[in-house]
Amino acid sequence: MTPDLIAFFVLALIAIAAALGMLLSRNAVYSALFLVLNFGTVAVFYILLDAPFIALTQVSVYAGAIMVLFLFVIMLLGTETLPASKALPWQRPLAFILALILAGEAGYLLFFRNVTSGTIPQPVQTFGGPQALGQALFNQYLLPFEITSVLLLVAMVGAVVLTIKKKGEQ
Amino acid sequence: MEFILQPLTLMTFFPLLGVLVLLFIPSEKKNAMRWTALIASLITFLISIWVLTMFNASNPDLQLVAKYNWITVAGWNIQYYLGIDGLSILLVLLTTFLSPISILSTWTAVEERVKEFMIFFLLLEVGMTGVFLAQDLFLFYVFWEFTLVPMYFLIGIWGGPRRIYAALKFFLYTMAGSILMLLAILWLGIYQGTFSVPDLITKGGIDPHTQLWLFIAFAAAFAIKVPMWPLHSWLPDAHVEAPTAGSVILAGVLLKMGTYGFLRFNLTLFPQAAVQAAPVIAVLAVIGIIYGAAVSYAQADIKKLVAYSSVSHLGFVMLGLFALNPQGIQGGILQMINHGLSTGALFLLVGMVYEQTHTREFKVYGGLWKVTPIFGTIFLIVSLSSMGLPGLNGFVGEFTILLGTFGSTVLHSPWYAGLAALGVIMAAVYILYMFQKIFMGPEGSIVEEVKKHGHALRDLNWREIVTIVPLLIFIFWIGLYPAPFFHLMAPSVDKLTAAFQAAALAMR
Amino acid sequence: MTFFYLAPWIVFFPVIGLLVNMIFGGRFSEKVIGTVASLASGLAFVCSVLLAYSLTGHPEAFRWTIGEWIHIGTLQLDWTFRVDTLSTTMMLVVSGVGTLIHIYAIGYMHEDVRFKSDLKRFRRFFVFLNLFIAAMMILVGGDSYLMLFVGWEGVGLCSFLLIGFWYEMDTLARPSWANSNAAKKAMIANRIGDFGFLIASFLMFWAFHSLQFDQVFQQAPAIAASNPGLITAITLFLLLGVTGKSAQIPLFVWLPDAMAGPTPVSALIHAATMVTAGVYLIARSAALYVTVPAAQFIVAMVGALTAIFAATIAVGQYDIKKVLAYSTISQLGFMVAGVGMGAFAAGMFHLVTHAFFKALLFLSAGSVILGMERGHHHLAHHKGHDEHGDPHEEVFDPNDMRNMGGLRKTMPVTFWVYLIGALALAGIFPFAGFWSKDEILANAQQGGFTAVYWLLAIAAFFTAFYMGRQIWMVFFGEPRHEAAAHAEESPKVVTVPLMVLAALSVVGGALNLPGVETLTKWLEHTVEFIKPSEFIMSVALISTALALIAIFISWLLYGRKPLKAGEVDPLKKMLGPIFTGMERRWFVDEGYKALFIDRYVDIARFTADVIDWKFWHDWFHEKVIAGTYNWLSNVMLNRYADQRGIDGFFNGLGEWTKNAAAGLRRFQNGFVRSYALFVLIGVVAILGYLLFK
Amino acid sequence: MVPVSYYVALSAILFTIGALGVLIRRNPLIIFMSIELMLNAANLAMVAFARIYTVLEGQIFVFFVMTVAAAEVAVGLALIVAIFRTKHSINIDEMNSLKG
Repeated sequence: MTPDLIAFFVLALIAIAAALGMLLSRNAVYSALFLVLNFGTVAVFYILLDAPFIALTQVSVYAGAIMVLFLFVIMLLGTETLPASKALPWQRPLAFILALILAGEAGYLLFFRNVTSGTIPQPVQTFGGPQALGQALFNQYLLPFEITSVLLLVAMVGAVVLTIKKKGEQ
Repeated sequence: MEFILQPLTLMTFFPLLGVLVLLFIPSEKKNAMRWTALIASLITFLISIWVLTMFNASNPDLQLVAKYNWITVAGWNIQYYLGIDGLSILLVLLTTFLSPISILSTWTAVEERVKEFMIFFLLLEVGMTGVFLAQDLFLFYVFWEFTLVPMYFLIGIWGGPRRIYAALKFFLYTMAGSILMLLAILWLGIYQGTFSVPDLITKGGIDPHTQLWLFIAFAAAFAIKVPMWPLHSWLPDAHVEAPTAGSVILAGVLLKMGTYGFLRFNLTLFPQAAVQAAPVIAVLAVIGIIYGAAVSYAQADIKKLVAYSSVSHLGFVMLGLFALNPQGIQGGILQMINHGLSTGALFLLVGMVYEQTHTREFKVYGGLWKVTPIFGTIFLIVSLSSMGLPGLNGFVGEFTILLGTFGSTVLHSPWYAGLAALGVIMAAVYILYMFQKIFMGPEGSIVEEVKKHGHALRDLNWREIVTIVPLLIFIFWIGLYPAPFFHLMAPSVDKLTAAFQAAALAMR
Repeated sequence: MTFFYLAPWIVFFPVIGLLVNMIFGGRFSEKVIGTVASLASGLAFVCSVLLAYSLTGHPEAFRWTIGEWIHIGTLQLDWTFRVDTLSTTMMLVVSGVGTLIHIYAIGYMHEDVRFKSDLKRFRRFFVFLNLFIAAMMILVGGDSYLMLFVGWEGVGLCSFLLIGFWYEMDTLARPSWANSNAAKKAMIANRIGDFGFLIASFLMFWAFHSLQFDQVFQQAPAIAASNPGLITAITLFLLLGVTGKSAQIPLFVWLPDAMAGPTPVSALIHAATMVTAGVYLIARSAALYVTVPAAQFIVAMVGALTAIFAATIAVGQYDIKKVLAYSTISQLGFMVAGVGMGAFAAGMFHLVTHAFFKALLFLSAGSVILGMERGHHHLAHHKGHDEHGDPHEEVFDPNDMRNMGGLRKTMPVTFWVYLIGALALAGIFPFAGFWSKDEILANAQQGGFTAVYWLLAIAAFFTAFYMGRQIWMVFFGEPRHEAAAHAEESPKVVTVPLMVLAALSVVGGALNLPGVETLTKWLEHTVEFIKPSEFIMSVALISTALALIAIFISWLLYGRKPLKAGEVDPLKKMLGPIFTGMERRWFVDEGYKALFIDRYVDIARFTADVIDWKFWHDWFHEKVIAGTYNWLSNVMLNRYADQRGIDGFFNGLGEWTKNAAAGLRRFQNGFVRSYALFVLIGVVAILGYLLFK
Repeated sequence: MVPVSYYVALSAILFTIGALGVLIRRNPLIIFMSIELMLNAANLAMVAFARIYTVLEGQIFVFFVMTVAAAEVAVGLALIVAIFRTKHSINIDEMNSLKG
């Protein structure tokens, strides 16, 4: 057990625990906070995987912006908890069974098909740094990059249109 | 980028930009929509002026060509092929010119579903421009059918009380004719190996018998659209039920698609068949002239009168085209423009008064000249233009057509022109009848009727004057100095008639 | 020094005048509007004078092109003005008489009872008058048949507009369709003539390959030699045009109705200028007519028959303007007969003098009508206050000669000028009409047109008779209506033009005195076929004698024992039904209505309602096309083919689909979560398949 | 050095938890969070694969996924707010008007 591995397992446990916490919390605010924790740990994994730029983006965009937005909406609507429902009685057990099958399939794929065997070459120093990513984004992937900007604009307009209050409505 | 910057492509599809903008305008901002549509069509008009400046009038061939392969499956070679020449340039200009005017005329007339109206209208403009520019038969057919849809909705949604019936009738009649044309187009594509019109012309070599069948198939589509007697029975319904702007475009441009089709396809692709069929077409045209004029006179509804007068006027156009000599064809093309201007203006004016009175029955009108002097004077000028008074546009067209027909070596008889000239007298009868019943005589009951509803009958306002004055300018211009118009079309028409001389020689 | 460059200005000035009045007229007073219009016409007259002056030193035709018009292949038409002796003669008449009438109209329109100080109407009147001058100038100044035709139809339009000037009322200011009907009738009758003109121009173009005067005339002799029928056809179709515009048989019926227009219009358009356009056309086409004597004979006969036919009708009229209208038709018959016989100078001469004296007569008649109206108005004001609100309760026709009488005393100036005009018209020595009418008669006798000669001579007899009758009835005797007793003389602006015209009617004969023949020599430069006419004493004596006898008879009947109010016309007592025929215009209008107009309306109605709508639109479309389609789809297919085979199969398929859908429908429960569940099932299944395949 | 396959396994676990969240929770906000979790899991796998094959495209793709996720959250939350305004509830089980 290398310190590396120990750190990984600790962090992995925290991530899974946080995910389960999000899943099981009754209160949506707790869910959101658990999710922030999960995102944080995932960001650490990114650093370990030589993706520092993505890691920082993860923290600022997901853990920062998106989750704050979630919290805003939760507070705004004030419906942190929901009453129990009688609808779809077979939904829950079926979901658990399916989830188990899915996890099983994934495990089978990983550990019996051996998809990731072999030595992993050490990447160059700058791999995953902002400079390398920037080079790729602004040269090879310029058009998709520009399209994302349009996408964001459309999303923004869409959000405004959906939530705007028309004159005369209360 | 290169594709869209072709002048002709840009002109054809520019209204789509207006459609795009319209989609984003909230539906309660009606004025913004009207302005958007107006500006889009005005810019299209400016583009067409730009095209005109680039157009070389002394060149008889296609110009500013935009040509790309479109569908090249299974040995078919369908092209995106736009081009303009002397036969089409005036009609294109007419289309882009009438569109903003029609939009302006709907300013207060259309209050419901403004966005949809404007979108359909701009789509219609795309289709019409495309029809006049397409040089590939398949592309032409696509544009041709495409114009049906917006017009169907324009009549069917914003029309009068029997709009559904009229819209359906319009659609079905036109479709029925087009199907035969589609068959002929497919025949040409399969057996001649190309859909491109210039290629088909240079290739030639269809034997006269087949030519005649193909001619008839094309003629079926176009004759219904024109409409030639006796296929006109959809026209009064469509015109009476259509909203004003729809009538203007229907009379001004859509009917011209039929005559243009004869000119562009029937005459150029099947010259021998055209020579053979000319007497038959001419007889139908003459009957149409006289029949239309007689029937117009007996109408009790103003719009119906104008609608039937179109049958008469387009009879003149057809007669001129099938005189197959320069005078006849040039007169025919000019008369297409004239009819678009005069009858378009008449529909506009009728629409303007209808907007206030909500009736078009002659019997309630009378003496309006005193109440609305500007309206009366403009109506008079337009009526006279429609009647063919010398010095106004209608005369130049009618005279050259009749002159050409009279001396046509293909028709070879003065009787066609002689009988058609009776139409000139009959035009005076129904036009003067119309003018008299609306504007002269004692004040009609409608004046009091309108007063009862609060407002007195008003004269034209500034917007309406702005709508109609451009038409008046052209009415006078063509009447007094038609030379620029003839210059634009002369080389192409000469080229066309030279082909007929060859065809006539070949038949001997 | 020549002024030929002024040629287009004869049109431009009136156009500028009408534009000024149209655009700025709203701010002008009556006087200013009238002055602008008169000035425009006057400047055109000045131009015409300068053009005529230029021609004295340069008698060949001068052509001035201002722009291209229609150029297609061999068809080459331009906007070209032609200044030659014939066209300037017409220009002088049109603008000269026109200007006088403009001035007269300023006074007349103000006085008209129907006017009621409506400034817009006043302006509109002068705009139309200027438009007329412009169109008439195009007609006479054009260098091709087609440009002539532009003016030809243009004056027709002005005629329509001005006849229908009071479009909402009749001559007695009652609401009515009468005036607009008259206007429409005039235009349509003219259009029938124009049809002839158009056909003639087509024939001409394909024979000569040109419509330009010089080119046509040059080729005429050659073509007449090879194909005389063609030229005959051209000339006869032109004649149809002439009968429309110059109101000859058979298209004359519109002119009497045209009297519905204001009196200055009757004088200018329907007496002096527009209606003579036909005469001008024949004179202009002299080169064509002289090549085909048969056509010449027909033209002369049409003219002569019209002259006598209209003259007989004039005898039986009571409306002062109607008498003059039929007289105009009759005199136009003289001119047409004259130019038809090849006596172009004589025809044109009569045209000019007739313009003077007939304009004079009409304008004086207008003055009489105004006087009567003033009298009537005066009366209505003095007659008690109860009917003050409606002075027209009793229908009073100021045009009716039976209401007049004795006006000699109340309207002396009008009387004298009227008398001059009447004598000129009757052809009494030495007034203008004597010389010109005599020249036509002399030519008829000399040229061997005996029938024409006698017809015209008898027509001249009738002319003198009905003018005598009119003078006695209007100006002599006792007033037959109180309005006539209270009639007042017209103001200066009305009477001064009358005096000018009267002077011209007296001395107009000097234009072409026998032996001097100024006009003939002047026209010779243009019309090469003018025969030098001689003065034949016997003809002059016979016609003068006939005129004097006629006047004597009219004195016997109307002057010696003046008509009393309500008394029947003495001629009616003598002639009975013949007089009724004259009075009712020989029932020509009724005949035309029954034969042509009603038939056309019937045919149009029948075509529109029955053939087009009931049969073609409703029956054919609904029953045949739509009905057959429905029948095929419903009855045939549904009952036989469909229900057995295809239907069975498709019904089964339909049932199955329906049942399957009902089962599957349960999955569509609307809960997003369960949809997601199904998605996951799919994911698991696909993944499983990929793993274990 | 941690075997990269572990990361992939972790990603699979997180993804399953996310999927479960979508299926069993009725609060649309939590469903949304679960979706975000699934996206994150996918991102993690992608970064891991990028590390295995030392190609940058994996990370680039993650970058785009984040952008799309941001856009999706913006629109999605707006939709929830709009729905709440009209129905005064965000219970996902009450939104079954598309029932067949």
